[in-house]
Amino acid sequence: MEAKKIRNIFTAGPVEAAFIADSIAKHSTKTSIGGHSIFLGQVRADLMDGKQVEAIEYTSHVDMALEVMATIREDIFTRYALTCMHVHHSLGVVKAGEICLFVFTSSKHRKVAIDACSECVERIKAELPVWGKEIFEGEGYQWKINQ
Amino acid sequence: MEAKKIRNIFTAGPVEAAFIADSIAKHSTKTSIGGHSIFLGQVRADLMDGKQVEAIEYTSHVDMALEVMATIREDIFTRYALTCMHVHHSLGVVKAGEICLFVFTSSKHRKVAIDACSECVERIKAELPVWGKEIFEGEGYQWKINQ
Amino acid sequence: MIEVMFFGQLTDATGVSSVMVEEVGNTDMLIQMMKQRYPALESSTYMIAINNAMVTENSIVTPGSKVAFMPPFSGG
Amino acid sequence: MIEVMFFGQLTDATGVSSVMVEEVGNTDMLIQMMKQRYPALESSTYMIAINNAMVTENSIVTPGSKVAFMPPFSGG
Repeated sequence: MEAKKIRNIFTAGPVEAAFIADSIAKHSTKTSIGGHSIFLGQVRADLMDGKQVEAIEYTSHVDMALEVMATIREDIFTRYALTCMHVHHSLGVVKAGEICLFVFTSSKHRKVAIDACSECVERIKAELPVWGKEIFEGEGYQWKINQ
Repeated sequence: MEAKKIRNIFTAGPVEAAFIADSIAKHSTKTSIGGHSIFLGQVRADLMDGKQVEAIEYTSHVDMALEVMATIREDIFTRYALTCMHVHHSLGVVKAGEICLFVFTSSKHRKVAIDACSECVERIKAELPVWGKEIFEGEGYQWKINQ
Repeated sequence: MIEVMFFGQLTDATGVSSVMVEEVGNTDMLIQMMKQRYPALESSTYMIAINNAMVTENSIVTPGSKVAFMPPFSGG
Repeated sequence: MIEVMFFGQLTDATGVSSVMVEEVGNTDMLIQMMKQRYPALESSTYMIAINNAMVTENSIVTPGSKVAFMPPFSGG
Protein backbone atom coordinates (compact mmCIF):
# COMPACT_ATOMS: atom_id res chain seq x y z
CA MET A 1 0.00 0.00 0.00
CA GLU A 2 1.29 3.38 -0.99
CA ALA A 3 1.64 5.86 1.83
CA LYS A 4 -0.90 8.67 1.70
CA LYS A 5 0.61 11.96 0.71
CA ILE A 6 0.41 14.43 3.58
CA ARG A 7 -0.27 17.99 2.38
CA ASN A 8 -0.53 21.05 4.54
CA ILE A 9 -4.01 22.56 4.67
CA PHE A 10 -3.42 25.08 7.46
CA THR A 11 -2.84 28.77 7.00
CA ALA A 12 -2.10 31.33 9.74
CA GLY A 13 -5.02 33.74 10.07
CA PRO A 14 -7.78 34.30 7.51
CA VAL A 15 -7.89 33.02 3.94
CA GLU A 16 -7.60 36.14 1.78
CA ALA A 17 -9.79 36.81 -1.28
CA ALA A 18 -6.65 37.43 -3.34
CA PHE A 19 -5.43 33.93 -2.48
CA ILE A 20 -8.75 32.49 -3.63
CA ALA A 21 -8.53 34.45 -6.90
CA ASP A 22 -5.02 33.19 -7.46
CA SER A 23 -6.15 29.63 -6.84
CA ILE A 24 -9.01 30.02 -9.35
CA ALA A 25 -6.75 31.62 -11.98
CA LYS A 26 -4.26 28.74 -11.75
CA HIS A 27 -6.92 26.40 -13.12
CA SER A 28 -7.24 28.14 -16.47
CA THR A 29 -4.57 25.84 -17.91
CA LYS A 30 -6.59 22.75 -16.96
CA THR A 31 -8.94 22.81 -19.92
CA SER A 32 -10.64 19.50 -19.15
CA ILE A 33 -12.41 21.23 -16.23
CA GLY A 34 -16.02 22.22 -16.84
CA GLY A 35 -17.08 23.19 -13.33
CA HIS A 36 -15.59 24.40 -10.07
CA SER A 37 -17.38 24.28 -6.74
CA ILE A 38 -16.13 26.44 -3.90
CA PHE A 39 -17.21 26.59 -0.30
CA LEU A 40 -16.09 29.41 1.96
CA GLY A 41 -16.66 29.42 5.69
CA GLN A 42 -16.92 32.93 7.12
CA VAL A 43 -16.77 33.84 10.81
CA ARG A 44 -20.13 35.15 12.04
CA ALA A 45 -20.54 37.96 14.57
CA ASP A 46 -23.12 35.94 16.51
CA LEU A 47 -24.77 37.38 19.60
CA MET A 48 -24.81 35.11 22.68
CA ASP A 49 -26.47 36.45 25.81
CA GLY A 50 -25.79 39.99 24.68
CA LYS A 51 -22.15 39.34 23.84
CA GLN A 52 -20.98 39.55 20.27
CA VAL A 53 -18.44 37.22 18.69
CA GLU A 54 -15.52 39.34 17.50
CA ALA A 55 -13.27 36.53 16.24
CA ILE A 56 -12.67 32.81 16.37
CA GLU A 57 -9.30 31.43 17.39
CA TYR A 58 -8.65 28.07 15.77
CA THR A 59 -6.36 25.38 17.14
CA SER A 60 -5.78 21.86 15.89
CA HIS A 61 -4.11 18.56 16.59
CA VAL A 62 -2.19 19.37 13.42
CA ASP A 63 -0.36 16.09 12.68
CA MET A 64 -3.52 14.13 13.14
CA ALA A 65 -5.66 16.61 11.17
CA LEU A 66 -3.33 16.34 8.17
CA GLU A 67 -3.50 12.54 8.30
CA VAL A 68 -7.29 12.60 8.56
CA MET A 69 -7.46 15.08 5.67
CA ALA A 70 -5.25 12.83 3.53
CA THR A 71 -7.68 9.96 4.17
CA ILE A 72 -10.72 12.10 3.33
CA ARG A 73 -8.98 13.31 0.20
CA GLU A 74 -8.11 9.80 -0.94
CA ASP A 75 -11.63 8.61 -0.27
CA ILE A 76 -13.23 11.50 -2.19
CA PHE A 77 -10.90 11.00 -5.15
CA THR A 78 -11.85 7.31 -5.20
CA ARG A 79 -15.55 8.08 -5.37
CA TYR A 80 -15.70 11.27 -7.46
CA ALA A 81 -14.12 11.91 -10.87
CA LEU A 82 -12.35 15.08 -9.76
CA THR A 83 -9.62 16.89 -11.62
CA CYS A 84 -8.40 18.47 -8.40
CA MET A 85 -9.32 19.41 -4.85
CA HIS A 86 -7.81 22.07 -2.58
CA VAL A 87 -8.51 22.65 1.10
CA HIS A 88 -7.33 25.54 3.27
CA HIS A 89 -8.28 25.98 6.92
CA SER A 90 -7.23 28.82 9.18
CA LEU A 91 -5.33 28.46 12.43
CA GLY A 92 -5.10 31.29 14.95
CA VAL A 93 -7.36 34.32 15.04
CA VAL A 94 -9.90 34.97 12.27
CA LYS A 95 -12.11 38.04 12.75
CA ALA A 96 -15.84 38.16 12.08
CA GLY A 97 -16.39 38.64 8.35
CA GLU A 98 -13.15 36.91 7.43
CA ILE A 99 -12.81 33.54 5.68
CA CYS A 100 -11.69 30.56 7.80
CA LEU A 101 -12.29 27.66 5.38
CA PHE A 102 -11.78 27.36 1.63
CA VAL A 103 -12.72 24.12 -0.12
CA PHE A 104 -12.29 24.02 -3.90
CA THR A 105 -13.17 21.08 -6.16
CA SER A 106 -12.99 20.88 -9.95
CA SER A 107 -14.30 18.32 -12.39
CA LYS A 108 -15.29 17.82 -15.99
CA HIS A 109 -18.93 17.87 -14.88
CA ARG A 110 -20.58 20.29 -12.49
CA LYS A 111 -22.52 17.78 -10.40
CA VAL A 112 -19.37 15.84 -9.51
CA ALA A 113 -17.61 19.03 -8.40
CA ILE A 114 -20.61 20.23 -6.38
CA ASP A 115 -21.26 16.92 -4.63
CA ALA A 116 -17.59 16.34 -3.82
CA CYS A 117 -17.22 19.85 -2.41
CA SER A 118 -20.28 19.49 -0.23
CA GLU A 119 -19.15 16.10 1.11
CA CYS A 120 -15.66 17.40 1.77
CA VAL A 121 -17.02 20.32 3.83
CA GLU A 122 -19.22 18.00 5.91
CA ARG A 123 -16.33 15.64 6.57
CA ILE A 124 -13.97 18.47 7.52
CA LYS A 125 -16.50 19.69 10.08
CA ALA A 126 -17.12 16.20 11.46
CA GLU A 127 -13.73 14.53 11.30
CA LEU A 128 -10.91 17.07 11.51
CA PRO A 129 -9.49 17.63 15.00
CA VAL A 130 -9.86 21.40 14.92
CA TRP A 131 -11.39 23.60 17.60
CA GLY A 132 -12.79 27.11 17.48
CA LYS A 133 -12.73 29.46 20.45
CA GLU A 134 -15.31 32.21 19.99
CA ILE A 135 -13.86 35.38 21.41
CA PHE A 136 -16.35 38.00 22.55
CA GLU A 137 -16.03 41.71 22.08
CA GLY A 138 -14.75 43.23 25.32
CA GLU A 139 -13.90 40.06 27.20
CA GLY A 140 -14.78 36.42 27.57
CA TYR A 141 -15.04 33.53 25.16
CA GLN A 142 -16.87 30.29 24.58
CA TRP A 143 -15.95 27.15 22.69
CA LYS A 144 -17.66 26.78 19.34
CA ILE A 145 -20.05 23.87 18.85
CA ASN A 146 -20.57 22.50 15.34
CA GLN A 147 -24.13 21.79 14.27
CA MET B 1 -47.92 42.67 -6.66
CA GLU B 2 -44.57 44.37 -6.67
CA ALA B 3 -42.71 44.28 -9.97
CA LYS B 4 -39.68 42.02 -9.96
CA LYS B 5 -36.45 43.91 -9.98
CA ILE B 6 -34.55 43.29 -13.20
CA ARG B 7 -30.78 43.11 -12.65
CA ASN B 8 -28.15 42.65 -15.28
CA ILE B 9 -26.33 39.33 -15.07
CA PHE B 10 -24.43 39.51 -18.37
CA THR B 11 -20.83 40.42 -18.77
CA ALA B 12 -18.89 40.79 -22.03
CA GLY B 13 -16.28 38.03 -22.31
CA PRO B 14 -14.99 35.85 -19.46
CA VAL B 15 -15.57 36.38 -15.74
CA GLU B 16 -12.16 37.30 -14.35
CA ALA B 17 -10.72 35.81 -11.13
CA ALA B 18 -10.07 39.34 -9.83
CA PHE B 19 -13.77 40.14 -10.20
CA ILE B 20 -14.63 37.01 -8.19
CA ALA B 21 -12.14 38.00 -5.49
CA ASP B 22 -13.63 41.47 -5.32
CA SER B 23 -17.10 40.00 -5.01
CA ILE B 24 -15.98 37.74 -2.14
CA ALA B 25 -14.16 40.56 -0.34
CA LYS B 26 -17.27 42.77 -0.44
CA HIS B 27 -19.05 40.29 1.82
CA SER B 28 -16.70 40.76 4.77
CA THR B 29 -18.96 43.50 6.13
CA LYS B 30 -21.93 41.12 6.19
CA THR B 31 -21.09 39.42 9.46
CA SER B 32 -24.28 37.37 9.69
CA ILE B 33 -22.96 35.20 6.85
CA GLY B 34 -21.49 31.85 7.90
CA GLY B 35 -21.07 30.17 4.53
CA HIS B 36 -20.64 31.07 0.88
CA SER B 37 -21.17 28.65 -1.97
CA ILE B 38 -19.71 29.45 -5.37
CA PHE B 39 -20.11 27.68 -8.66
CA LEU B 40 -17.88 28.52 -11.61
CA GLY B 41 -18.48 27.21 -15.10
CA GLN B 42 -15.30 26.92 -17.13
CA VAL B 43 -15.09 26.39 -20.89
CA ARG B 44 -13.67 22.95 -21.72
CA ALA B 45 -11.34 22.23 -24.63
CA ASP B 46 -13.39 19.18 -25.62
CA LEU B 47 -12.37 17.04 -28.57
CA MET B 48 -15.15 16.21 -31.08
CA ASP B 49 -14.24 14.04 -34.06
CA GLY B 50 -10.66 15.19 -33.80
CA LYS B 51 -11.52 18.88 -33.53
CA GLN B 52 -10.78 20.76 -30.33
CA VAL B 53 -13.04 23.42 -28.83
CA GLU B 54 -11.07 26.65 -28.66
CA ALA B 55 -13.81 28.91 -27.29
CA ILE B 56 -17.54 29.21 -26.77
CA GLU B 57 -19.42 32.21 -28.10
CA TYR B 58 -22.49 32.94 -26.00
CA THR B 59 -25.59 34.72 -27.20
CA SER B 60 -28.87 35.30 -25.39
CA HIS B 61 -32.40 36.56 -25.69
CA VAL B 62 -31.24 39.14 -23.18
CA ASP B 63 -34.50 40.84 -22.14
CA MET B 64 -36.17 37.51 -21.59
CA ALA B 65 -33.16 36.00 -19.83
CA LEU B 66 -33.12 38.86 -17.31
CA GLU B 67 -36.83 38.42 -16.64
CA VAL B 68 -36.43 34.67 -16.20
CA MET B 69 -33.46 35.24 -13.89
CA ALA B 70 -35.50 37.68 -11.79
CA THR B 71 -38.16 34.99 -11.38
CA ILE B 72 -35.60 32.32 -10.46
CA ARG B 73 -34.03 34.72 -7.99
CA GLU B 74 -37.35 35.56 -6.36
CA ASP B 75 -38.26 31.90 -6.12
CA ILE B 76 -34.93 30.92 -4.57
CA PHE B 77 -35.11 33.75 -2.02
CA THR B 78 -38.60 32.59 -1.07
CA ARG B 79 -37.44 29.05 -0.40
CA TYR B 80 -33.94 29.54 1.01
CA ALA B 81 -32.83 31.81 3.86
CA LEU B 82 -30.14 33.53 1.82
CA THR B 83 -28.32 36.70 2.76
CA CYS B 84 -27.48 37.35 -0.87
CA MET B 85 -27.12 35.81 -4.31
CA HIS B 86 -25.10 37.00 -7.29
CA VAL B 87 -25.13 35.63 -10.82
CA HIS B 88 -22.83 36.55 -13.70
CA HIS B 89 -22.95 34.93 -17.13
CA SER B 90 -20.70 35.70 -20.06
CA LEU B 91 -21.83 36.88 -23.48
CA GLY B 92 -19.56 36.79 -26.49
CA VAL B 93 -16.38 34.78 -26.77
CA VAL B 94 -14.97 32.88 -23.78
CA LYS B 95 -11.83 30.84 -24.45
CA ALA B 96 -11.20 27.32 -23.15
CA GLY B 97 -9.98 27.56 -19.56
CA GLU B 98 -11.85 30.82 -18.91
CA ILE B 99 -14.86 31.26 -16.64
CA CYS B 100 -18.29 31.73 -18.27
CA LEU B 101 -20.61 31.43 -15.25
CA PHE B 102 -20.28 32.67 -11.67
CA VAL B 103 -23.03 31.87 -9.16
CA PHE B 104 -22.48 33.05 -5.59
CA THR B 105 -24.85 32.43 -2.67
CA SER B 106 -24.37 33.34 0.99
CA SER B 107 -26.28 32.38 4.10
CA LYS B 108 -26.00 32.09 7.84
CA HIS B 109 -25.79 28.32 7.43
CA ARG B 110 -23.69 26.39 4.94
CA LYS B 111 -26.31 23.91 3.80
CA VAL B 112 -28.70 26.66 2.73
CA ALA B 113 -25.98 28.40 0.71
CA ILE B 114 -24.85 25.14 -0.93
CA ASP B 115 -28.35 23.93 -1.83
CA ALA B 116 -29.46 27.32 -3.17
CA CYS B 117 -26.31 27.64 -5.30
CA SER B 118 -26.73 24.19 -6.75
CA GLU B 119 -30.41 24.80 -7.57
CA CYS B 120 -29.62 28.15 -9.11
CA VAL B 121 -27.01 26.62 -11.42
CA GLU B 122 -29.42 23.89 -12.56
CA ARG B 123 -32.15 26.43 -13.25
CA ILE B 124 -29.80 28.73 -15.17
CA LYS B 125 -28.80 25.83 -17.41
CA ALA B 126 -32.40 24.71 -17.91
CA GLU B 127 -34.35 27.96 -18.03
CA LEU B 128 -32.21 30.83 -19.28
CA PRO B 129 -32.45 31.57 -23.00
CA VAL B 130 -28.71 31.47 -23.63
CA TRP B 131 -26.87 29.58 -26.36
CA GLY B 132 -23.29 28.48 -26.68
CA LYS B 133 -21.55 28.10 -30.02
CA GLU B 134 -18.51 25.86 -29.65
CA ILE B 135 -15.82 27.21 -31.93
CA PHE B 136 -13.20 24.72 -33.08
CA GLU B 137 -9.53 25.38 -33.45
CA GLY B 138 -8.76 26.09 -37.07
CA GLU B 139 -12.29 26.33 -38.43
CA GLY B 140 -15.83 25.16 -37.88
CA TYR B 141 -18.19 25.18 -34.93
CA GLN B 142 -21.06 23.28 -33.40
CA TRP B 143 -23.87 24.34 -31.13
CA LYS B 144 -23.45 23.34 -27.51
CA ILE B 145 -25.94 20.87 -26.01
CA ASN B 146 -26.57 21.00 -22.27
CA GLN B 147 -26.70 17.68 -20.44
CA MET C 1 -45.89 44.82 -37.25
CA ILE C 2 -44.51 41.85 -35.38
CA GLU C 3 -40.82 41.28 -34.70
CA VAL C 4 -39.81 37.66 -35.14
CA MET C 5 -36.45 36.73 -33.59
CA PHE C 6 -34.31 33.64 -34.12
CA PHE C 7 -31.63 32.43 -31.73
CA GLY C 8 -28.79 29.94 -31.56
CA GLN C 9 -28.66 27.29 -34.27
CA LEU C 10 -31.94 28.60 -35.74
CA THR C 11 -29.96 31.49 -37.20
CA ASP C 12 -28.09 28.87 -39.24
CA ALA C 13 -31.47 27.74 -40.60
CA THR C 14 -32.81 31.24 -41.32
CA GLY C 15 -29.67 33.23 -42.01
CA VAL C 16 -31.20 36.15 -40.08
CA SER C 17 -31.55 36.95 -36.40
CA SER C 18 -34.76 38.93 -36.73
CA VAL C 19 -37.39 39.79 -39.28
CA MET C 20 -40.48 42.04 -39.26
CA VAL C 21 -43.77 40.58 -40.45
CA GLU C 22 -47.21 42.08 -41.01
CA GLU C 23 -50.08 41.04 -38.85
CA VAL C 24 -50.44 37.31 -38.23
CA GLY C 25 -53.28 35.72 -36.28
CA ASN C 26 -51.56 33.24 -34.05
CA THR C 27 -48.34 31.34 -33.46
CA ASP C 28 -49.37 28.34 -35.58
CA MET C 29 -49.91 30.66 -38.53
CA LEU C 30 -46.61 32.40 -37.86
CA ILE C 31 -44.76 29.08 -37.69
CA GLN C 32 -46.26 28.05 -41.05
CA MET C 33 -45.25 31.39 -42.54
CA MET C 34 -41.68 31.08 -41.25
CA LYS C 35 -41.33 27.49 -42.45
CA GLN C 36 -42.32 28.58 -45.94
CA ARG C 37 -39.82 31.38 -45.86
CA TYR C 38 -37.01 29.33 -44.23
CA PRO C 39 -37.52 25.66 -45.17
CA ALA C 40 -34.60 24.53 -42.97
CA LEU C 41 -36.79 25.39 -39.94
CA GLU C 42 -38.84 22.29 -40.77
CA SER C 43 -36.21 20.02 -39.27
CA SER C 44 -35.37 22.32 -36.33
CA THR C 45 -36.38 22.03 -32.68
CA TYR C 46 -37.57 25.23 -31.05
CA MET C 47 -39.75 26.80 -28.41
CA ILE C 48 -41.74 29.99 -28.83
CA ALA C 49 -41.91 33.01 -26.53
CA ILE C 50 -44.17 36.02 -27.01
CA ASN C 51 -42.95 39.18 -25.31
CA ASN C 52 -40.51 37.16 -23.16
CA ALA C 53 -43.12 34.64 -21.95
CA MET C 54 -42.93 31.04 -23.14
CA VAL C 55 -46.05 29.73 -24.89
CA THR C 56 -46.67 26.03 -25.25
CA GLU C 57 -49.90 26.06 -27.22
CA ASN C 58 -51.15 27.98 -30.22
CA SER C 59 -51.43 31.59 -29.04
CA ILE C 60 -52.77 34.85 -30.38
CA VAL C 61 -50.09 37.22 -31.64
CA THR C 62 -51.16 40.81 -31.16
CA PRO C 63 -49.67 43.59 -33.29
CA GLY C 64 -46.50 45.02 -31.79
CA SER C 65 -45.52 41.69 -30.21
CA LYS C 66 -42.03 40.26 -30.24
CA VAL C 67 -42.00 36.56 -30.99
CA ALA C 68 -38.86 34.54 -30.28
CA PHE C 69 -38.00 31.20 -31.90
CA MET C 70 -35.56 29.54 -29.52
CA PRO C 71 -33.68 26.22 -29.79
CA PRO C 72 -32.90 24.24 -26.59
CA PHE C 73 -30.94 26.41 -24.17
CA SER C 74 -27.24 25.77 -23.68
CA GLY C 75 -26.02 28.44 -21.30
CA GLY C 76 -23.53 27.98 -18.50
CA MET D 1 7.53 8.23 28.58
CA ILE D 2 4.14 9.02 27.12
CA GLU D 3 3.06 12.45 25.89
CA VAL D 4 -0.50 13.29 26.85
CA MET D 5 -2.05 16.20 24.93
CA PHE D 6 -5.20 18.20 25.64
CA PHE D 7 -7.11 20.23 23.07
CA GLY D 8 -9.89 22.82 22.88
CA GLN D 9 -11.99 23.29 26.00
CA LEU D 10 -10.09 20.48 27.75
CA THR D 11 -7.20 22.90 28.21
CA ASP D 12 -9.59 24.96 30.37
CA ALA D 13 -10.08 21.86 32.52
CA THR D 14 -6.41 20.93 32.75
CA GLY D 15 -4.64 24.27 32.46
CA VAL D 16 -2.00 22.61 30.28
CA SER D 17 -1.85 21.56 26.65
CA SER D 18 0.49 18.66 27.18
CA VAL D 19 2.08 16.65 29.96
CA MET D 20 4.61 13.78 30.06
CA VAL D 21 3.76 10.69 32.11
CA GLU D 22 5.69 7.54 33.00
CA GLU D 23 4.57 4.24 31.64
CA VAL D 24 0.84 3.50 31.84
CA GLY D 25 -0.74 0.21 30.80
CA ASN D 26 -3.77 1.29 28.82
CA THR D 27 -6.08 4.19 28.04
CA ASP D 28 -8.53 3.40 30.89
CA MET D 29 -5.65 3.62 33.37
CA LEU D 30 -4.43 6.83 31.74
CA ILE D 31 -7.90 8.39 31.90
CA GLN D 32 -8.11 7.54 35.62
CA MET D 33 -4.69 9.06 36.20
CA MET D 34 -5.61 12.26 34.36
CA LYS D 35 -8.94 12.60 36.19
CA GLN D 36 -7.13 12.40 39.49
CA ARG D 37 -4.65 15.02 38.39
CA TYR D 38 -7.28 17.29 36.73
CA PRO D 39 -10.63 16.73 38.47
CA ALA D 40 -12.45 19.07 36.03
CA LEU D 41 -11.94 16.38 33.35
CA GLU D 42 -14.59 14.34 35.17
CA SER D 43 -17.37 16.47 33.69
CA SER D 44 -15.77 16.83 30.24
CA THR D 45 -16.59 15.07 26.97
CA TYR D 46 -13.66 13.79 24.97
CA MET D 47 -12.36 11.24 22.51
CA ILE D 48 -8.95 9.60 22.64
CA ALA D 49 -6.40 9.18 19.86
CA ILE D 50 -3.13 7.28 20.14
CA ASN D 51 -0.50 8.36 17.62
CA ASN D 52 -3.13 10.17 15.51
CA ALA D 53 -5.52 7.19 15.35
CA MET D 54 -8.84 7.36 17.18
CA VAL D 55 -9.47 4.60 19.71
CA THR D 56 -12.96 3.81 20.91
CA GLU D 57 -12.22 1.02 23.40
CA ASN D 58 -9.67 0.54 26.14
CA SER D 59 -6.32 0.28 24.32
CA ILE D 60 -2.74 -0.54 25.22
CA VAL D 61 -0.48 2.49 25.47
CA THR D 62 3.07 1.60 24.47
CA PRO D 63 6.02 3.68 25.70
CA GLY D 64 6.79 6.59 23.37
CA SER D 65 3.14 6.97 22.34
CA LYS D 66 1.38 10.31 22.02
CA VAL D 67 -2.10 10.23 23.49
CA ALA D 68 -4.56 13.01 22.61
CA PHE D 69 -7.62 13.96 24.68
CA MET D 70 -9.95 15.74 22.27
CA PRO D 71 -13.34 17.40 22.84
CA PRO D 72 -15.92 17.40 20.00
CA PHE D 73 -14.46 18.98 16.87
CA SER D 74 -15.56 22.46 15.86
CA GLY D 75 -13.53 23.37 12.80
CA GLY D 76 -14.75 25.21 9.73
